[in-house]
Amino acid sequence: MTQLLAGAERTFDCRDAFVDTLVALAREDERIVGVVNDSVGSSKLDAFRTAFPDRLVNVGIAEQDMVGMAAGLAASGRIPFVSGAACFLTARAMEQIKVDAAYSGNNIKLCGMSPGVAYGELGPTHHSIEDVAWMRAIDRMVVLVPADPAETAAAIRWAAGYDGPVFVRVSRMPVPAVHGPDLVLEPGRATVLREGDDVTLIANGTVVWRTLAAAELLAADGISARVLSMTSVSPLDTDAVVRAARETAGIVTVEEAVPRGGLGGAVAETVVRSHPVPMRMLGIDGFAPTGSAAYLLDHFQMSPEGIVRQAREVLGR
Amino acid sequence: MTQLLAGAERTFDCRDAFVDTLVALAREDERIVGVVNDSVGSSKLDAFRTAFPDRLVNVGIAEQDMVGMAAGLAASGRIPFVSGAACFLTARAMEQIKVDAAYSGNNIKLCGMSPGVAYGELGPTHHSIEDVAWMRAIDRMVVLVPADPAETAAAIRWAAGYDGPVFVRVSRMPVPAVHGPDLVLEPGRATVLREGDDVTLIANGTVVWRTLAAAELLAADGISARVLSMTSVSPLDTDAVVRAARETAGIVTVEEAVPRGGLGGAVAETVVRSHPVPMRMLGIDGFAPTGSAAYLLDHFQMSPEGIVRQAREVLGR
Amino acid sequence: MGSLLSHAHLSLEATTRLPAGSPRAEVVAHLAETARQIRLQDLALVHFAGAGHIGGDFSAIDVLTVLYGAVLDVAPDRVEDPERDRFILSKGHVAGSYYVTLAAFGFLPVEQLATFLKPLSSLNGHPKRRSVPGIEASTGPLGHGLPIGVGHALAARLDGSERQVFVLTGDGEMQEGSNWEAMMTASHYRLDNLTVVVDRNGLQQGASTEASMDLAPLGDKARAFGFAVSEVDGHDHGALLDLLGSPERPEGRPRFVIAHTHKGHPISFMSDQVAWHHKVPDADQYATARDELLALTPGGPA
Amino acid sequence: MGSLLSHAHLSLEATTRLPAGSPRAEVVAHLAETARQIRLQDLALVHFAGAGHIGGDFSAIDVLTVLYGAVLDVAPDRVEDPERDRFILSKGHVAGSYYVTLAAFGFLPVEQLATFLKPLSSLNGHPKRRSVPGIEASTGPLGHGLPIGVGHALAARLDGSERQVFVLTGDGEMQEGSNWEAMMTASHYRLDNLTVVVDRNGLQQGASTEASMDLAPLGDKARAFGFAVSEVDGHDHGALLDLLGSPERPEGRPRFVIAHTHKGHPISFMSDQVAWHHKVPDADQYATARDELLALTPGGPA
Ligand SMILES: Cc1ncc(C[n+]2csc(CCOP(=O)(O)OP(=O)(O)O)c2C)c(N)n1
Ligand SMILES: Cc1ncc(C[n+]2csc(CCOP(=O)(O)OP(=O)(O)O)c2C)c(N)n1
Ligand SMILES: [Mg+2]
Ligand SMILES: [Mg+2]
Repeated sequence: MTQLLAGAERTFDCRDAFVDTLVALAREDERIVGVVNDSVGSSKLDAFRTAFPDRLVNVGIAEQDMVGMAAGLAASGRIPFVSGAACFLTARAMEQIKVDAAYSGNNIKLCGMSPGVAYGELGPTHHSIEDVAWMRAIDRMVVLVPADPAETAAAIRWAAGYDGPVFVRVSRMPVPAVHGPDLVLEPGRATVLREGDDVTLIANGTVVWRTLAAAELLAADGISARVLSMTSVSPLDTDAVVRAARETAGIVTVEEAVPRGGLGGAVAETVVRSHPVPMRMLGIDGFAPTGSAAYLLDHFQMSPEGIVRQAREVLGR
Repeated sequence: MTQLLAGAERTFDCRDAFVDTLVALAREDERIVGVVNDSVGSSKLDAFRTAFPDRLVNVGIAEQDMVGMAAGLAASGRIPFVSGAACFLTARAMEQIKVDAAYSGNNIKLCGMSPGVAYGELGPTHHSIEDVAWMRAIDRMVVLVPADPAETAAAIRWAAGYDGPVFVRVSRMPVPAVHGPDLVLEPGRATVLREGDDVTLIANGTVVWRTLAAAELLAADGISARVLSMTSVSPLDTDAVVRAARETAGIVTVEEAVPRGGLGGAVAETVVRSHPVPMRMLGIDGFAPTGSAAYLLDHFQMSPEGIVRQAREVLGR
Repeated sequence: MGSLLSHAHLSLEATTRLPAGSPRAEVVAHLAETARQIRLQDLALVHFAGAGHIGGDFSAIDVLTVLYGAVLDVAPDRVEDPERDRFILSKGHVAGSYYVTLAAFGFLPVEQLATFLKPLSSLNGHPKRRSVPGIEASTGPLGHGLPIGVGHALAARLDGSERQVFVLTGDGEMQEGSNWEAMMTASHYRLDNLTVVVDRNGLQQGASTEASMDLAPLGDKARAFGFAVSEVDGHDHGALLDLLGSPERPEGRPRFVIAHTHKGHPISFMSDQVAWHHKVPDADQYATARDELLALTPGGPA
Repeated sequence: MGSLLSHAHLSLEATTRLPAGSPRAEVVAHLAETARQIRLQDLALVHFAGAGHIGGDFSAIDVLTVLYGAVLDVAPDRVEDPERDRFILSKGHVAGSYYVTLAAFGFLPVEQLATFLKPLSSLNGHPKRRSVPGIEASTGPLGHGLPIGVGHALAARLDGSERQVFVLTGDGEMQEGSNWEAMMTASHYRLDNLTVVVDRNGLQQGASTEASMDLAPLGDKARAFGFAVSEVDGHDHGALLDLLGSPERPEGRPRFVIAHTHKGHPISFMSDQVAWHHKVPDADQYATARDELLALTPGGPA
């Protein structure tokens, strides 16, 4: 079992930061409404419902209707935060997301709950590993994958202030904090969590802390790894990627998603366009077997040791 | 307006090869059924319906039901060829494709009609530019993008004989033949349409002939371009890509789809894993303005001249 | 697809609504004549542009005309007014008739119609939200407009506003499950500010609705989903005006109006012919159809 | 999620169907006792594995037991027989009770239940097609099973076969539009070999169906979509047997059976409590629930 980040005793469920931030924003801005598919509990939106009973719209178990209705609400001046399990929200309402949200330019925030393999033993029907690649393929869709409570809060704050469609992943998987609390997020800007000049590890979401732990292991072996938290997959911080390609010998991406077309794909596409370097891409590379979320991250080589192996491979040492 | 390939006076609607092949296969194998969403005409399946009236199942305008039913038909021993406009088939039934087709290992053939910008002036709601990236993100899904009638027929023949989920694009956009008639398709194997050692152009679908025309222009300027038809995006012919990376100075991909996560992404991911070289990726890079299909391909720089520009950029000359 | 369409083919003149309180007979005559002009212009649009969905255009034009000509509380200078009524064309493939209707009532310059389907035009083959002032939603994929309309209706409720929402769907379109999700939601939230009009022409893309995927009994379905159902002749301007224009609302229930129509109405060789779903009239057919429209008693029913 | 579950927690014994022609009273008693054993085992499974959906398990177990114990023409040695009846568990979140039922009737070794949710087990939190012999479809996302069932029913029709298809859905699940698409298709194709059973426990994940998204009048909806509707006490083995086991089929119409149930039935503190949708009984609750099940008259109604 993967050890927690040195010094981090506490872990967090990012849904708490999500709902706290949303409630605070909704107090200031009455345009904000929640839209759910029978998912108040699984989105931890009880506090939102208590504070704003009329502004929490349950559409029942009906994801197409959920996103379509959100488009109508948005076009009539509301700011809907649509919140449902990432697997159903994305796969079931894909055309509404493409047409009613992105193409129509509606001001909709899609909050994909418990993405990746967060649902662990509930299996591949409940895993949402394709969502990042799927959403990234859609023009004008901002795709955010926060790593911890601070990034989650910052992503939600940023999304509320931005006029357009945003997809944000919000995980239930316990993670330690990798940032202090008052983070400001700028889509298109990665956060450098650790400087380094041998190799660059680019991660996002729940595996960022595992990547930091890998960098510590590498440091102990005399390898200096730069670590970026690439919260925003679209737009991507291409400058930070190109700098990494120029200044270090290779790049490893780490994500709780299919790397094909995901963060791994986004970084690879940038690298070949500007400064080709060797890469390795870690992620959930197929339908997962039965196992807990943590078990599956290890299974797919995203233990610190697994990440170290990829970094060594890319460096050839 | 883009000129036709030198020597090619005739153009073809690949739906004709699709239906001819399907009717011939269905005569031999009574397990084959067609499943449509009010799309007999737009799929050109009239001949199939005439030959096998009971084996053409119209589910009405209901894409989730279409793919779900196909799963039931497949699990009861039929081989359903599901045929509907690529935009609706993929975006509207995404979860059924993920769960009922791919995860369940059902023997379903998804025939995405008139993909890319084939619907031209009908606009981005009817364009299917994300489908390749979307389908490629799904584990176990074979993704085929034929270039001409021979590739279309070969893809359909191969799909009928393979036990598992396949997505095949079938375009209405007129294209010249780039192959002789008796092509055998092997997913995971690209076809070398032209040898060359300066630069490699990797294309698929309706833009392959444009890419060949670009190679002729380059040859006239003394640049030797290898041209691959990468019909199968998933699995990808990684050997051919690595050879291209080793033996030529760079790669340009050309596709009637979003390159993010599409053919461009697939090639980029392969290249950085094995032999990093500079790349350019052409495709439909966002929601298109109004215009005919041919207009839009030129608009997105996929005229032979546009492709030449990218090849020169990647070569730096 | 041809692109012969030019300014020479614009016959439409922009009109306005008759003032509130005008005698009903005058209003109905004005609507009928406007619908005739819209058909004439739409016919030219499809013929000269070489593309369009004339069958569904012609089955919907009377509903569109009555809504814009006498029912909707919206106007070209009020397209951003939060208190405007909302209209959503869910059967987006009849964009041609929609653009012509919007031009007829001054939402876009008539001259702009000449750009229909041309490169970089904002008059795409399916309506895009805000591509023309007054277009509330991007449609074309069927089964999107009703959920969006429910969202608008719920927004009005949240705002404590009396504004109304109208959605026009195809009948084949009602095979989409997304619509039944939205129907359930509309009645759950008791959205009596919502009116769904179904263009019940009995035909879809490839065949009749009965042969393709039977919808009957459509009224019973809507009633079981909590709607107040009524049926009307969808080409009768007076009947449409009385029904859609009535301020009465069944308490707590959204309305479901089954408008019985004919695809391609009233052209002799198009009416009820599924081939005219998206066939383009050739020169002879254009001339015949035009003559038939011109021969209609001005002001009489189309 | 705990993972204390081990072979020590397996109390189930595999049973078989009573021979055809057994007296009804005996069959009903056998079903009741089997359902009790399945509940006891499922309770242990959820408690010791530390996860599951016990509320929906317990509302569905009587239907599952009657189907596998007396209705479905399928058996462990015939799971590949093309002529077997098909059963699709559309409410896939009750995988636990499904695995236990399949084990009870010999489709998987009882010992395998001890792997429930464990790493690399084939007993995942939602059923996967063929992960256990007899599982016909991968479910979990709601609204998938009915379209799949319609496909199986149509395949039977194409094959000229008399085999039957049964689909069990949740009631909240009927909010999914995909189901209404499939309902329309089933009646359009007159699939009288299809029976849909709705587990009408009145609760979904977060609240009652009425409070979440009202389904009433559910029977009227199904009737308007062309189904022959009947209602039954979903915990009454005799009534379920008579209805589901009857070979009579309304000519040309698929059947829609509303099985009135209680989530968490018959446990005193679980029954009709939405919290038990996916709550896990702690040690005390486990003991109490177990005692309540043990105290049921063997062979009497659960
Ligand atoms: C989701 C989706 N599936 C398929 C289509 C293709 N299509 C365009 S129009 C049409 C027929 C529509 O029939 P109906 O709703 O009755 O419209 P009308 O008769 O009024 O033209 C179809 C199937 C579509 N636009 N969207
Ligand atoms: C498409 C989809 N949306 C949401 C969920 C999450 N979910 C799991 S169970 C459930 C409630 C189901 O209620 P019901 O169908 O009434 O089942 P039962 O009461 O029998 O457990 C929900 C919303 C899901 N599994 N699939
Ligand atoms: Mg119609
Ligand atoms: Mg229920």
